[in-house]
Amino acid sequence: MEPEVLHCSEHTVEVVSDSGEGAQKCGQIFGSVSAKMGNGVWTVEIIPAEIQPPARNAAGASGNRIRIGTQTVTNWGDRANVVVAFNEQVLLARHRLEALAEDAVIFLEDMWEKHEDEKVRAEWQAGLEELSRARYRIIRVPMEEICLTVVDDARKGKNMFALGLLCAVYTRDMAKVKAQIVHQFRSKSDEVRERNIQLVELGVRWAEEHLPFRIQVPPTESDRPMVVMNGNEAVGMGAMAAGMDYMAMYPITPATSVSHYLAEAFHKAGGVVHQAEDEIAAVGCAIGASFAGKVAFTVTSGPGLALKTEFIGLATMTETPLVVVDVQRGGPSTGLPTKVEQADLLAALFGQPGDAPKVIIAPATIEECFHSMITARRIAEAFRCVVMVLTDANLATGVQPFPRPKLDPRWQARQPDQGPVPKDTRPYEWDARSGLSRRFIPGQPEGMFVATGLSHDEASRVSYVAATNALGLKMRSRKMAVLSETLKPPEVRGDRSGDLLVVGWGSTKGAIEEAVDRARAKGLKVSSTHLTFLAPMQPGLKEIFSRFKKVMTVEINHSDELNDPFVTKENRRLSQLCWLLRAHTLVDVDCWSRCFGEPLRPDHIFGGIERMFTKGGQR
Amino acid sequence: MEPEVLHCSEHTVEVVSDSGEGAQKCGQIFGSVSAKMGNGVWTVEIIPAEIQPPARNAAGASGNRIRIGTQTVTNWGDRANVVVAFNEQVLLARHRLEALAEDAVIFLEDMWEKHEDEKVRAEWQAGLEELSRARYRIIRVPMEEICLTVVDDARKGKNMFALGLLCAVYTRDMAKVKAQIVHQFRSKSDEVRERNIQLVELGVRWAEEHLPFRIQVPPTESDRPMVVMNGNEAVGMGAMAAGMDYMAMYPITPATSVSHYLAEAFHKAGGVVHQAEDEIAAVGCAIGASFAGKVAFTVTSGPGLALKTEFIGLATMTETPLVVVDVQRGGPSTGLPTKVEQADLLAALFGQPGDAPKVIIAPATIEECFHSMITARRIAEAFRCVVMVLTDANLATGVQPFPRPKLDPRWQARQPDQGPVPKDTRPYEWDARSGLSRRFIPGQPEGMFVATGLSHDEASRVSYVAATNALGLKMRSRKMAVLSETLKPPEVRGDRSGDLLVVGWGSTKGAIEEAVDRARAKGLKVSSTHLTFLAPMQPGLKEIFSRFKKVMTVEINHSDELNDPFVTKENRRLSQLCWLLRAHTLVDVDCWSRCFGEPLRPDHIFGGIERMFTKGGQR
Amino acid sequence: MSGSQFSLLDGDVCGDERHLTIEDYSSAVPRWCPGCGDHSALGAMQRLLESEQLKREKTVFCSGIGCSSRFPHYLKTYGFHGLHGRALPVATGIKMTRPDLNVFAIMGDGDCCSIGLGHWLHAVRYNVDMVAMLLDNNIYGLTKNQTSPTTPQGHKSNTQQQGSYLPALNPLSATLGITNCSFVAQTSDWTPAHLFQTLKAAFHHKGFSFVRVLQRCPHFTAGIYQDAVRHPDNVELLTHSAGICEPEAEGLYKNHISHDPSDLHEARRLAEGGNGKFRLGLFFRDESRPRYNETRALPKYTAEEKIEILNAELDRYAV
Amino acid sequence: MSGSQFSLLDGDVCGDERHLTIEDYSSAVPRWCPGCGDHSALGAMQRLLESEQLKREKTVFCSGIGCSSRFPHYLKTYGFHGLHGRALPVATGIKMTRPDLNVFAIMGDGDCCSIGLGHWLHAVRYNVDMVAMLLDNNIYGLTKNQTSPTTPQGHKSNTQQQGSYLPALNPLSATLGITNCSFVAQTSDWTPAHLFQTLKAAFHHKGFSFVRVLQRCPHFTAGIYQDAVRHPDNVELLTHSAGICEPEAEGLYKNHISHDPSDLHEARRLAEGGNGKFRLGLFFRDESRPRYNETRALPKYTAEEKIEILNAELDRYAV
Ligand SMILES: Cc1ncc(C[n+]2csc(CCOP(=O)(O)OP(=O)(O)O)c2C)c(N)n1
Ligand SMILES: Cc1ncc(C[n+]2csc(CCOP(=O)(O)OP(=O)(O)O)c2C)c(N)n1
Ligand code: SF4
Ligand code: SF4
Ligand SMILES: [Mg+2]
Ligand SMILES: [Mg+2]
Repeated sequence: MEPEVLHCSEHTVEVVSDSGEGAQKCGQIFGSVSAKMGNGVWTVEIIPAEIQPPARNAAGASGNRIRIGTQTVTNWGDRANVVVAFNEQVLLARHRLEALAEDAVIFLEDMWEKHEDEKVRAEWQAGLEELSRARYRIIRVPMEEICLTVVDDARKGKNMFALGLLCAVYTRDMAKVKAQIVHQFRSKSDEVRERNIQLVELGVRWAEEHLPFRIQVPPTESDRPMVVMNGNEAVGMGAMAAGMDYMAMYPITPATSVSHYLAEAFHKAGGVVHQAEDEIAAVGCAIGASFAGKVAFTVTSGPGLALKTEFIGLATMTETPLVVVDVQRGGPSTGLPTKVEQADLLAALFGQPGDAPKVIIAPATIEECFHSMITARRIAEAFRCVVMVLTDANLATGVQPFPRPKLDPRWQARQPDQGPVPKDTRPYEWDARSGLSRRFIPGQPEGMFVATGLSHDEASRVSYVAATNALGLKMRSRKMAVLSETLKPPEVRGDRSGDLLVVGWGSTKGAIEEAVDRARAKGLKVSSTHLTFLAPMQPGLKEIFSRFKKVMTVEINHSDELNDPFVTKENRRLSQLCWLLRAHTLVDVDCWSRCFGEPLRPDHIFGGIERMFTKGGQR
Repeated sequence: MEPEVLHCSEHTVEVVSDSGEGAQKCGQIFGSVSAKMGNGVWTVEIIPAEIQPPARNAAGASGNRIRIGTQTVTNWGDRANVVVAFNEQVLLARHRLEALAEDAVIFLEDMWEKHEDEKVRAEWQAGLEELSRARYRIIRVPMEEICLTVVDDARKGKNMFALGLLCAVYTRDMAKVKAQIVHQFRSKSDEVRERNIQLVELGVRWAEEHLPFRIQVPPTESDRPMVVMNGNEAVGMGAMAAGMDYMAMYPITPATSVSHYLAEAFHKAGGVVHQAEDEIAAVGCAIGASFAGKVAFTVTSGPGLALKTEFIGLATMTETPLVVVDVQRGGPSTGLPTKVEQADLLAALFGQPGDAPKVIIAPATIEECFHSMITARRIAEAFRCVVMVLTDANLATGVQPFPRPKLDPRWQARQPDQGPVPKDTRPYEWDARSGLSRRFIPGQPEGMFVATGLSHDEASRVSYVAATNALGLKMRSRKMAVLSETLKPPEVRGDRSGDLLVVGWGSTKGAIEEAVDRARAKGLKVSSTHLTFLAPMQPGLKEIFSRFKKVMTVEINHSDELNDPFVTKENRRLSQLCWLLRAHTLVDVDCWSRCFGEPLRPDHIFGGIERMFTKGGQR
Repeated sequence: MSGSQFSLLDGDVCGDERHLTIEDYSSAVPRWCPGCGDHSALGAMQRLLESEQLKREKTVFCSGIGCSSRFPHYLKTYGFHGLHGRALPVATGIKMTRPDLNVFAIMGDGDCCSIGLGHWLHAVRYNVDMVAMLLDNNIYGLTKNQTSPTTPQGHKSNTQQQGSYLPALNPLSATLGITNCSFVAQTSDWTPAHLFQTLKAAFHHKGFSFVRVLQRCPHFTAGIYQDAVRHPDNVELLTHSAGICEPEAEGLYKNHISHDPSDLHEARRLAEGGNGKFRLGLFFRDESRPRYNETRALPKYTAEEKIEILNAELDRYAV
Repeated sequence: MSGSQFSLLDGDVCGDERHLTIEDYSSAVPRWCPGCGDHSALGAMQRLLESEQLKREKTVFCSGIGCSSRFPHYLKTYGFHGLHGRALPVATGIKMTRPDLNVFAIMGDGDCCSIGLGHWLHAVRYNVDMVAMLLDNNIYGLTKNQTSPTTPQGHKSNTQQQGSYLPALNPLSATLGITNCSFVAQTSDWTPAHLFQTLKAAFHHKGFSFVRVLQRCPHFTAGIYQDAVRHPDNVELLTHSAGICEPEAEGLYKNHISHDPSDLHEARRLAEGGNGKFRLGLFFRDESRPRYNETRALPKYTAEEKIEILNAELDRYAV
């Protein structure tokens, strides 16, 4: 009998296992193959809390969510439609997080039912009981049993079996699957590669023999060349495309993999990843390198950003170009190291004691992670300032295809000028209007000067003269005004006026837009806009806001709820962009935020939008 | 002939010399004696840029400004009425800063006119030429010559001569003067003390023989006991009055003298100043001490605050009580170490990556420096949170009399509870409404728990569960709402409604109020209000603001000027409190700020107020 | 470190009275990889707590961030799991204000020797009475395989993929280079009895006791200590009547070096190694060094006494 | 450190061609107190620049914050007067990316040994080719008289008014305790010729050269080095053909110790002192240690070559 074929424009798949069982690899290959077939793809890692959590533990659920579509996929979606789970505990974790669609199809390893350990059997029983209250379609799969026909330790094989199963369900191109396996395991032996392919085939076979359905998410034909990577790789690649070749860092989750990537890539392309003794030294080395002629950069996350606070102020004061990438994670303090949050915006903007104007950019997609590095380098150099690039854990580990960038030699930093400095120019010869000045680089004859974090005059001489201090402050601030004049107002998606405008920044763009589209489909007059520059702000915001009855931000950071005890409209602590926009536009911008250590789901945002309408919002 | 007596309700005196010539000591004694006689007094140090600047150099001007009055004096005033200068160069420094009244009386050492060094003679000539363009009354005094009759090195004697001169001019109580000299030089020999008194007498005699005028600033009789000290001493004393006995710090101007004071005072009163290896260790030790049962504190300034960023986030997350005193100085970066600025407000509030709610208090007077430490300790302990106390270089080194505090044993922290923790209570057993919880202290049986900066549940177990993370964020934030409910709206000085409300914070209070009083005297409808709590904000601001046509802040930090190139109403970077108030109240608050490395002068503020009226402000 | 003679604070009457077992000192189930050397260190520490019958409420474990820094969570005592590299300042603040507490600091090699190096060597100098244990797996574990200062030259990691560029830092030599250093020992996770005896000596030492534990990380640096684990010949044991005496290790390891731990120069020479052998034992001890916490102990006044003193202080400033 | 053999970057044709005098290397008038030892160190440094005829535009002085850190302002070279304690990271970043530059780092004792200790000892380990000079006046000068780690025990300051609690840190021992250390010398401000020769040896050493200068601060620690200044007997000079040979000092100071600077253990022993004498000279030198900046030098590609490489890289990620 021919299996039934379900046609869908998009579908969301999860693979979850104990840590170490390789579900992530399975998900990655499935995602890459889908991208290569021409599907839109968005991949998010499901990361356990510990390096080696105990087996069969909800807190240890490890894996991947892969959302594929006919068109571009811009976010991780709402709930998973298909799940492969290696035990019922990790499945329960996802269930309890409401990560699964009501009618999800679940492929569940069932070896636990007859496990020798009584406790395990009891857990299985209780687990299935809990799950039975939902309306999932659970399909039991004897993965262990089948894998053991090929490998000794099924923990090392199930992931490939699962991959085969999924590839059969979604009728993936098996040649591409095999090619991808060969690529992924390129550093392993032939034997390993062959065994993995064998396991995949077992998965395919089992599906063919047992499953009465297939799912079709047809790809879009396109001859635009695409690349697929995660946000940290895109940051690294963007830096190289911008000609940056000195990166100093100290390991910190979820930023570290930028350095892993670059340690490899720089080896080929020329460049150094300097793992310094701490974050302070890392940013100090980057500033030294920039002073010596580079535009150097450093990559970090919350706690590391905190440590760089003082040096960032020095870079601002000495007008040394510097790019700081902050891959935001859950905070405050050590917080949730592997999870996403967007709560470093105000620290990035205001962290430095004293007035330290700087530029803040937030890429919204993995493609923008790439391009933002090129923009950041250029601004840092032209404006002799610090540019902060705020990404987050969602972008860092998410994988998405995007049009292959056409590399342009003009993106690259030029070799530092080593010709003599024109007579009688000074190292901070601020243009009286723009505050811009020429950068002197060691090696340039006649350019000798001493950079200093003390108040200084145009010749970089330490000066405690009142007017000199005021002039320096003014000139450093002025550069931001100049930059802001070159920016364009953000685009409004949807009608240019209406009842509600949703404003976002960073990685939430796709989810917000999907939610807004849904709301519009339901007849709500909602539009959205997404900010790329957070400092200086893009122009026109107040005017745009004025066309809507209400404005709200959607963010992944904390805000108080108005109906909570003691919280009043007056003392309510608001989300970070919301706060900035209120000061900037004087519009009564509201916010809807969630700080659940995971990307936002379109359906949750949709709920937030609806509430704004039904309750008249929280104005 | 009897000298003419000028009667004044207040007068401003400056003593300026090369660094090392002791003008500061002269000014301090003059100020203290005046305070002890019952005058209102405000003293500000004039600090040179270097430890040992070259002699006769404008950048090296060192000394004191002392403003005395019949009533309480709340700020350093506008321009000096009487000046004693040890050479024309330091006088020129003050002249060029427009620090001297048009008709100032200047006592100037004139040995330079006939100096053996030709260069010096030429400088003198040029200097007097420059000064002659003003309308000062310059009285030449052969200080060196006279002092040499008593001491070998006149550089070590002129200051006492100058003191005598001033005491004669202002008819100070000579018994009090002598007593004060004995006190100041208590660690020196009898001989030194006697010689100093002799020099003072020479100064008095010279004045009696040469000056046809005296200045009377009558004191107010009062039997309220008063004390007189600077803001850093007041912080130290307040901390002791609050029962805090562990202070960890790292030296940094202008905060260091708190530790100098406490190193001495704790030796008597019991307590430890721990000079740690750096600012990070200092705050870490303070947090350790607080965890162990104290409410410990640390004292720092801009660059040090930057380094403490990460640990402050940890204290917030672990809900460890901590008081951080930030004595603000000129920034950004190393900036102007000895000079005043109010530009750490946003860094204090938003410095931490992630959401780290905390309390910020800004004392406005030296008396408030004392009391704010008592408040800070209490809040930090009751709310298990970080309290930042923002003072500045002006308060730190300024000297002012204030009513002697009546020490209260209830101000003192109690010995940490060492009784057993009640059964089944948990270390973060947040009250669901208020977010408050009971603090467990090592030594308490049954209280064993592990504090952690990771997301944690009520038992302080590390938890990556979405809802737990959200709960922690909510509870830590809630405490601020609770605290805000206990605060009172700020008082409005002047009419409760009008054309303009001036809002300030911190050390500028006296100057703002004096400026506003002047404006009101000229018929302008201006009132002022001063904020003590910056986070959470005091209630009622929006309502208060609504009663005025315009609202502006007056601050010592940078703001762009609207008529500057490229600066628009949209991209203008505003003063720090201004920014906060706009977001908080949505009122179009404007700002007038000056960042000249010195306290604000009432006449400058008055100018800012006037401009707001004449130009219709910058709305 | 022996904290029992201090009793600054009252009210500890209802602490642990009965004999406490290892279980009493155990908290959550450790979440380290199977075979991780941290398990063994935890076991030895629990044995120490049990054998010394330390009051749980009077004992505090401080740590930074890293696999190793999870340590406090697995003990039923007070704990402070703070910031990466900053266990020691917190521990110092605790001990300075609460000399009655037993204070331990647990650090990883990135934690202690990279980001925390400044605090570490200053703590050696302060010589505040506590036990500091370095769990040295020669790698960044928690963040997944980056080079640490103690990573052997040439060893590949995610950040130094061509192999570590520099020879490994020697934490013993570094410690011994600091004036006022008072206790330096080295032991390993695979010699649990020796590890226990070392911790015991460290605990009883008055001053800052620095113990480096050679710790296996099967996940990222499997094999680094294999030579020593497999071939007892590659181990040299420092023995001395004033040192750490532990018969099991003495039986297993035939290479003994008799070393008087009061000899600093010899300690430095031995710490240097040089023949590729791992040396375990007590390198240096000197109880005569000044202890910062003691010179700086807090006197105890009642609120009323304080007010009297403060009033005298205010008099000095009276108008 | 000898930077001349590197020439990464082009375009330096119009640098200093003529013979440069001390004046050519001098900038603003120093603002240190009269009698401050920093004047002497500056003089010796200017002599070095002159004698080596270093190109001014190819020379960078980095410093932290302190009296001593004003140093770069008084030299007509490039300079970076950065943050307190953080001269070395900046210097490291400069040298790593610009091996053609001559890099110097100037630090005070608070700067280097207190807040900067971590960077200092890591820099010793990295062994990046530069000269690091510690101007050690045993006190915080700029902030007016607080205890530093090198303050002698018992010496009173504003923060430790009963006298410093701990024995002084020995910067030589600390440096010598760090694996990969390659050059350690001590000299003094009152022996300008010896100071000059020491800087010269440091400059010619390939690797990280650590020079501690005993520096007088008449303002706050007058007298600390008086014994050595007044009584040459209290000085011991390390002499050796491979060491620092300076006849003036050798004539003045009669106590010579012949010390082979390749002997690390002896260097440590000598660094310890112990007889109250001040030892000047070269303690240790080893040019064979790996230099991080060299193992990590940047290759040079044109923008077009880079794009080619990057396109190949993108291919790996192509869909
Ligand atoms: C300020 C800061 N920087 C970086 C990190 C990320 N981080 C956590 S643990 C760690 C290093 C772990 O290595 P190690 O200290 O050797 O401990 P191990 O995991 O090997 O026991 C790092 C870099 C952090 N949490 N905080
Ligand atoms: C982060 C930071 N902390 C503290 C300071 C204040 N500060 C400036 S110089 C200095 C110490 C000066 O002593 P030292 O390093 O020995 O140099 P010296 O003045 O004696 O030459 C301190 C603590 C600072 N500028 N920045
Ligand atoms: S990664 Fe290494 S150090 Fe961390 S728990 Fe696993 S074995 Fe232990
Ligand atoms: S205070 Fe000391 S170190 Fe500073 S300039 Fe004066 S003498 Fe030199
Ligand atoms: Mg480690
Ligand atoms: Mg010093």
